[in-house]
Amino acid sequence: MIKYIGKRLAQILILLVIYVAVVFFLLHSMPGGIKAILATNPTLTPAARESILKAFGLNQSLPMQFVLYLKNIFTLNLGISYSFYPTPVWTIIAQRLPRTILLFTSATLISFFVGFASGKSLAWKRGKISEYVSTVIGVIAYTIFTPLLIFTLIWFFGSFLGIFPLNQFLNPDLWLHTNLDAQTIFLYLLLTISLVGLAMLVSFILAQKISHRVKTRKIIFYISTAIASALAIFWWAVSPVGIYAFDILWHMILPVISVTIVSYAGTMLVMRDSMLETIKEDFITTARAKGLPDKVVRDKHAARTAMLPVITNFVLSMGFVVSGGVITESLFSWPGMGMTLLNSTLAKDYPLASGALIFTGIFVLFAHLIVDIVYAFLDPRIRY
Amino acid sequence: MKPILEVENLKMYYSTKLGYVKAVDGISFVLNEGESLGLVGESGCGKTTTSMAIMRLLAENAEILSGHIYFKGKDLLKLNNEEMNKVRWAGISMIFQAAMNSLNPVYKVGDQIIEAIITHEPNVTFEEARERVVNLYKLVGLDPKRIDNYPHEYSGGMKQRAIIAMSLSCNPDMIIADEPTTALDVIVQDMILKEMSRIQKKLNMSMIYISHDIAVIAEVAEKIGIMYAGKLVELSDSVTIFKRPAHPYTIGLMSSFPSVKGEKKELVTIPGEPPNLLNAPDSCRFAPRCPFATKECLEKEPPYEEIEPNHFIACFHPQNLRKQVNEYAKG
Amino acid sequence: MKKVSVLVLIVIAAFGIITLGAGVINYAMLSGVTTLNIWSMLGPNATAWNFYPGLVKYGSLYGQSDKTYQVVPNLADGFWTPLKKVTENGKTLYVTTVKLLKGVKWSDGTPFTADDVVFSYEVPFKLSLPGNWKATLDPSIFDKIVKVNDYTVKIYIKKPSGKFVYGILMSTIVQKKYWEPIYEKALKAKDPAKYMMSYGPVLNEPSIGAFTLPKWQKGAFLATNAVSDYTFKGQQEIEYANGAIRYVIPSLNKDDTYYGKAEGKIDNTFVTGPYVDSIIYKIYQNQSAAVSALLKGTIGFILNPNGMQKGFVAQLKTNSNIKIVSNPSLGFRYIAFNMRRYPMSDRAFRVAIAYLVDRNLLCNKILQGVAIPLSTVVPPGNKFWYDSKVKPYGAGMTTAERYGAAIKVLKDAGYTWLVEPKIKNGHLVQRGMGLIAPNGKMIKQITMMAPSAGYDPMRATAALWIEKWANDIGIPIVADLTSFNNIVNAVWSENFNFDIYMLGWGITIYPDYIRDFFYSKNAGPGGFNTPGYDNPAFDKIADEFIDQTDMNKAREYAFKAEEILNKDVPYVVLFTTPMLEAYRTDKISFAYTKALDGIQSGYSGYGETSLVKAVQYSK
Amino acid sequence: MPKVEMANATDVVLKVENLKKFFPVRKGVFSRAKSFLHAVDDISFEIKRGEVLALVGESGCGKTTTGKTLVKLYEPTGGKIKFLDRDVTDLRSDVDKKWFHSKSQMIFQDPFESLNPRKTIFDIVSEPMNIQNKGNLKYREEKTMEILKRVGISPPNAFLWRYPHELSGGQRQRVAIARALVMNPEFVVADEPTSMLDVSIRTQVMKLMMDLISDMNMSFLYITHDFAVARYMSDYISVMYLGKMVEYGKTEEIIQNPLHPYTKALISSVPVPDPEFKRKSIQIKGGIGKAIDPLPRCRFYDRCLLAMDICAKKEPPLLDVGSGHKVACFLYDKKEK
Amino acid sequence: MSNTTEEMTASSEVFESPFKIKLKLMWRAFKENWKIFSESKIGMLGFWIVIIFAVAGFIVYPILASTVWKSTSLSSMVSYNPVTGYDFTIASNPAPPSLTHLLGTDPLGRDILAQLLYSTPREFALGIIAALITVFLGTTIGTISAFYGGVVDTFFMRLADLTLLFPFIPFLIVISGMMTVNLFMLALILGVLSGFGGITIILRSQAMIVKVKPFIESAKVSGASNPYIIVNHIIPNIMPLSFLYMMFNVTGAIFSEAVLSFFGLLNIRMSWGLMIYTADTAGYIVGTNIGTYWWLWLPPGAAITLICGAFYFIGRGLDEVVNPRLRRR
Repeated sequence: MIKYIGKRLAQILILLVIYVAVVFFLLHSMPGGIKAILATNPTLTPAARESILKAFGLNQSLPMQFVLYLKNIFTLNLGISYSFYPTPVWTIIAQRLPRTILLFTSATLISFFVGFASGKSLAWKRGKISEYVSTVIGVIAYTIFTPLLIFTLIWFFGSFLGIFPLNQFLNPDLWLHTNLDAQTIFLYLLLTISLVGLAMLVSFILAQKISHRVKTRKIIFYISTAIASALAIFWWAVSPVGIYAFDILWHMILPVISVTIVSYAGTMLVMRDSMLETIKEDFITTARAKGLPDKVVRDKHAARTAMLPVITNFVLSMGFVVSGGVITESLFSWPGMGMTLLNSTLAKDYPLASGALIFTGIFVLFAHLIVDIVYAFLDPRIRY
Repeated sequence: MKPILEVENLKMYYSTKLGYVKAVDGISFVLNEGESLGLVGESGCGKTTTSMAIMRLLAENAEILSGHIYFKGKDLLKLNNEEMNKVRWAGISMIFQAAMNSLNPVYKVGDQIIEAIITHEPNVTFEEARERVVNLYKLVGLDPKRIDNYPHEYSGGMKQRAIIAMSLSCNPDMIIADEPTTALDVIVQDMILKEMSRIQKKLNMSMIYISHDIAVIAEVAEKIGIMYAGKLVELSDSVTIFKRPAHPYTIGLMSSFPSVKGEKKELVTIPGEPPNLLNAPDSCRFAPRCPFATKECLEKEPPYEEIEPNHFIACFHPQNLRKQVNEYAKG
Repeated sequence: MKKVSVLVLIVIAAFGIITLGAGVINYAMLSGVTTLNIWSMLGPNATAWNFYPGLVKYGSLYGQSDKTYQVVPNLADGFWTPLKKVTENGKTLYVTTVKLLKGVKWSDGTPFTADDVVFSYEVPFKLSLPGNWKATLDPSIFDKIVKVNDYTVKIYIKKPSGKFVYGILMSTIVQKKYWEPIYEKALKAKDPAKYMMSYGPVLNEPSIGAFTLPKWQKGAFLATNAVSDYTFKGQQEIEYANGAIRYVIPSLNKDDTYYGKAEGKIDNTFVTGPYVDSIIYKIYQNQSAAVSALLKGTIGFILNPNGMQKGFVAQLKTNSNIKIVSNPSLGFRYIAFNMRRYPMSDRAFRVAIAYLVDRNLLCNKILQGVAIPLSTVVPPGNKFWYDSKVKPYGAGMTTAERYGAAIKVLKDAGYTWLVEPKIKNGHLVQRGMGLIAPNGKMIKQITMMAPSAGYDPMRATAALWIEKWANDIGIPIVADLTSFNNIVNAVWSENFNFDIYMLGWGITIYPDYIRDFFYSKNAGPGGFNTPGYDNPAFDKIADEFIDQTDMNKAREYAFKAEEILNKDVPYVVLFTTPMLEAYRTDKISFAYTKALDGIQSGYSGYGETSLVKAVQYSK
Repeated sequence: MPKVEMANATDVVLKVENLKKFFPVRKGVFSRAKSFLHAVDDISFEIKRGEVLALVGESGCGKTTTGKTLVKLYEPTGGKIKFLDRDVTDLRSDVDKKWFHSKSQMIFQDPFESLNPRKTIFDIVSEPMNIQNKGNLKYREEKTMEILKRVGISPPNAFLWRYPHELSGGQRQRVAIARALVMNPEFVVADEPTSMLDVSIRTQVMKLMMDLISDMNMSFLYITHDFAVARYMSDYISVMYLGKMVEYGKTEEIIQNPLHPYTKALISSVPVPDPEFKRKSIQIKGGIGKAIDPLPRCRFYDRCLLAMDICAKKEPPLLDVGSGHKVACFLYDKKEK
Repeated sequence: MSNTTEEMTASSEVFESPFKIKLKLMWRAFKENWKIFSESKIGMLGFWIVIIFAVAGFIVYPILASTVWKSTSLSSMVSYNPVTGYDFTIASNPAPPSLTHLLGTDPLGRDILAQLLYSTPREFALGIIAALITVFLGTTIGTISAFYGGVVDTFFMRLADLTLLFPFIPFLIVISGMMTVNLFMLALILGVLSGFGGITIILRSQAMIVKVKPFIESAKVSGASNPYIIVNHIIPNIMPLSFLYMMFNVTGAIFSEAVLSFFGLLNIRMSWGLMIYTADTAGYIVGTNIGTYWWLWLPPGAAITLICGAFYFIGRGLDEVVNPRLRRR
């Protein structure tokens, strides 16, 4: 397994270099750029413009810029943002990446499980009118024009019902009274989620070791998960900064719902297909013949096996989800990577735009790696 | 001898857009305790469908039109799904055609067997179940160390053995073996068949073998049923079937089979191909290929009758067959 | 899950109560602040967003008066002494003496002295900070600043220029005490300028304004705090109908009147606050979000340098607590001709186009009033500099009459057509085709680059209409709706690869841009004179204008320049946009709302935060 | 029949000398293969005109690889193939290739997979002529109909424009045979052509092939795992085990008097359709493995109950034990014994 | 299976020109596939939506533009142009639906229905050009990778991995921010980018399956060259799958266009995304405006969703034709 992860890491590193090269050269082969912004600003004299050009090092040759850039990427030195001059790009990305990770980890996990569960029951109840209806709804959710969906959600939940915050990622009136940096909370939230995840993993492995009864395993797993979650919630609840975390999570609900709606259908449809194929497999007939209850056949045998291609597809859809993220982030005023990317593009901020794009890519790459590892765990046929 | 399974006039059709596919069309047979029955026929003749009907594992579009399947006196077709689940594996277990795919690739083989045991006998602890699996592995000639391996780590023959072990795991009264050795090489096939015969004798189980290969059936079954196009055309003990076949199809089948033993005989071919079962007519289904068919055969359905004790046949002209057969075989 | 959400609900509700404290007003911003560092803020990060909360802390020697935009002393005590020519080390310099107000205090209690002024001028000048710094303390004009005593400085310049008034004398002043140690460290750094500009986040910097800026939650909000002992608190600014402005500063016992005598009718009286404890600048990333928040009452006012679109106004009008304010914005959209090419080099051709542009139809009908017709480079709202004598081509004409006028101009100049356009009974009955130049050559396709609808629907629409009007009388103009970048690249390229283009400028009160845009020396690659306009008469007047430090004289030259431009038509100015702004009357009240470029404009001190009042709940 | 034809009938059509085919076992993307699967390891035989040689063995013994190598689907790793007295081990020129491919053909096991589902029967059967640019369209149509009729697809014009999925298994295999024979090949490899067919159809196809072989005077390499089928189809049988030929001889001789322990085991494990017949079963150990970098010893050593010390030290040579019956086993090697 | 009893038109006259027979066969194959396809409710739903849009865009629009809307056109000499079309009779814009403007007008006084229909053929062109490029590239590269394997395969598969990583919309955003992207450019970029991506992997794996089929070996035994096999055997067998993915790509292309237009990043005069952009930037999709000015965003929004969904539905329907495993018995 470790060898496999190592191999994947090496592959990812190579991909990363190519990716960076593609991004860099594409960006730099485009016309326009900082010169255009400066030229149209009448408050600057030509001399002032000239000095800025020099300050940005835009007069160097492109290959030289790339070699430097590549070297710098691995030292997390992504250059200096034009629009946040002289803030380094990495500082901006480091600030915004956790927000995106938090939003997307939650949204993708939720949409995966929703899609998985609904795809499962769709396939199991094949031929019913409900299948037709949910497929159509799923496809509409999949193809709906995301901005419109978000507008409607904001209007309905935010303005009409008024139960969710309209946008932003925190409530300034609340945060006014603290010197806390939102960044810290984001990082702690991510840490909490990782810890709970780790606890779940450990309890899962422990459960496998301790008992052989599925029921007992489940109980051990659920109880320890519940304890871990309760501990986490308790810690946040008693901690003085708990309310700030809840504030952020509260603001996250609508964006997460949006991303979930647009991305669950993909998983659902693939799961349905995969499940339909799996149901035809002989081992399902065997499982039925063994006299296993319907639910066990569905969940333990069919769904568990049908899940594998769904996970593969899930990786492929990662780019799609991130794309949906740009829209979601910019419409919900969620200052993460997607919004940074859009705004920096509109501001013609080369270093920041390319940096954001590269880190979006790296994010996808690592998600890819994680899913690969999970896959290797789930499919015993893969033993590298 | 007590009958363990009685199939009475079982009719099972698949409904399609174009009409009914008469997959199993009125078959009846009785299987006694400790007896082994072989069902022989070509692909699509309904032998697998029959076994699936017994297990009540039919496709969505399958309809059982009539008939009864009595297992130990209970009509399986009248049970609800939960009751049926209790019969499955504990009463009747099954060895599937494609052993390669009959095991779930994501679970350990041993666990899949244990799962069956624990489902049917909730009082058995995991350790006890595992102990039983070890014994079963020994019984079928597998190394018990293999219990914790995944299916893909087994070879074809080992998987087949594991499936046999699994089929025995709940001490069933009856096992249906559907083409248990088709995908295997001859040597392995030989070993498995011997193993199954031995176990069947040892545990005194009832067994239904299903195969297209009459030679395989000849090795293991005491009673043989010949199926053709959804019908059981001939049923008797194996010696009778081989020595005194009465149905023209059985006769054709016998003489078209090459053998490594005895003298090299000229092979006899049955002309034509099996019919399409979609909206099949109610006449003798073999009539179009039968060299002895008369007008009657093409119009009416021959009755399924006992022409001599324990020898059932569905043909209008079984009496004068022998002579004609001899003539036919000569030239 | 349920329990969690209930818990969160309680938490939020609890904070709802806390915020009901008095004296806090909320502004919405549509983009995050990128820096609070003044060196960077007036350098490469000169964005309106940075200015809104960022500039509240600083002062300058002179400023512009509210509403009339006249130059008035700010931290200076009275006007500067007239420029005197002196020779120093063989250099001819001009020197002026500026007296400073005594008794002004920074928010940390430190008195304001000449040291602060000298420091604030020297740092950007010595480090050659880019952007506004360089434009303000233009090295070709500014020479040095010398402290005479604690409350007097002398400023030396290389030559008289309008920039002396509108630049040097208005340069930003920071506290020396706070910045000096940082500056010293910067001087030791590899790149002192960069060190200075990247120092931050600068939250505890003492303020000489009405507010300090102690809180910045990146991407979410900023909060300013009122300075309790603000020196100018209670200052009265009284504007008389005769143009005089009187400032009464009780804390300093000062009472000065400029531009006339304090007599007759009083137009306005403003009493400086601050009247609020704090202003929170909440960041919303898009206008819809901010408008929703305004509707909900989470914010009182939306800061947006582009103003609001009509649809939002329609939405906001549904709420009786919201007031909509419309002001003309300071800027214009225009088409420019590449006068290096024929036929754009022909005045008659340009005039014909100028006749064709029916601003009234375009703005009031087609653009539905989201644009305000404008035909001069100095908008009428800029009262001091606007030349009312300049009359646009075809004023008051109908479309058909405009066609007629344009055809006549072309005919008079010797143009002919293959198919001549005809007008009958006020209608175009025959479209023109095949325009032929006086030299007998057919005019080939003329491309007019304009921003695509994606970038600016208004300009895209205007471009398509101009294309249509021109085509109707046979001028083969094709509108090329393209990306902003493409236009910029073509226009500022080495070979001036364009025929006509359409863009917009944001402009300043002091119209030195007239010279920048049309001065013949600026016609080179990358220069501001994009049309390649070359008129020695204009150059001369422009030079005269820019060298004037007496603004009344400068105005005369400016008017002359405006008239020449109107005659030569290097630009056809199309329209400007109204600044539509909205605020909640139940949360906030402004001292005045009629202002060029809107309430929030830089010319009225960013919503004049020291005059803004919070409307208290009677709850 | 004219005399000349008779003389030709004893010609050697195909002569294989020390044929080897190894497959590299992949060890990663960058590293070169270090191990080889010895699918076919040093086998020699010849087939005369009109003769059928059956290659018999369990799956994985290399019989299919041998067949595919002979029709040049694989390039041999070593050895020589002589076809009609020409060395065809390496076919360089296009002319040679064309000549070889028009004279040799192969029939595949699975009639459902060996016909392109997107082509009509005409396309499929006439494809060899198409590839070889033989005749005009009319000639091809006539030839196609003729061969279809010959393989028992009648009336041929009713089938010409059908797709494979519209045909039954038996008909498909007939089409596959027709396609193989449409160019009148001299040598055909048939890879278990009847194993996927139902019993009654299987006999029909076997008979058809036997008829065609004698009619067209072709040489056949018949690959099968079933001794019973081999007995009916072939003149000679060659038994393969893990890439090696372990026994070779006249068909009846092998069936009646198998010598190699492996052959014995194989024959004895074939089920006999006679419930009263009790086979004496010969046991062997374990299951078939893979010949990856095999040690120089008898490949059957691990499973053989009669193994001797010498078997672990040397590879037994294929020796003639009289009247053309060859066996590779030290039990029959008088010298070693 | 064996007794396909339908009469064969070709059977009686064998020497009919093979070309004609091929055509008939294609027609028959089409009819059969259509039969299967038409059994898929979802596929038919998509098909009819596409047909309705196509009719509206290609037939109804030119007719209306040169007749009904012409009267509201600027000058009576040219047919209606939904980019400049402005109705002077309307007092204030955006105007709600009325008889003259069935879907109302936009903030610039232009007919929404006209804009909607005007954009339709362009959206189709974009989707189909992008999809064709994708499928062409995917098929070619997939086949070549599968067939030749080795370095070529490794290279293209790594490239495909890379393309998959590409967060598409962000990448397009950055590209369109940096250069002028018009509809054709966008089609080209989308086509090329996705042509190297997932579809290549899928088509390659399909080609791999086909490559090892005995009929390929059968052709080789007859002396077929590699190009012959690729063209005659592999491509025809992966074509249906390509066609299926083409449908999904149309969806992707139209959606991407809409998103980029929505952010105002594309250089085009009119599109559905731009219509929403216009409404959004003018402030008509905020608060209760959503309900009040529904005609500004609902028609283009619904059109995007419907067309994207329709092509997706067609893809799903085709899936049942192409993948018999999904077929209902």
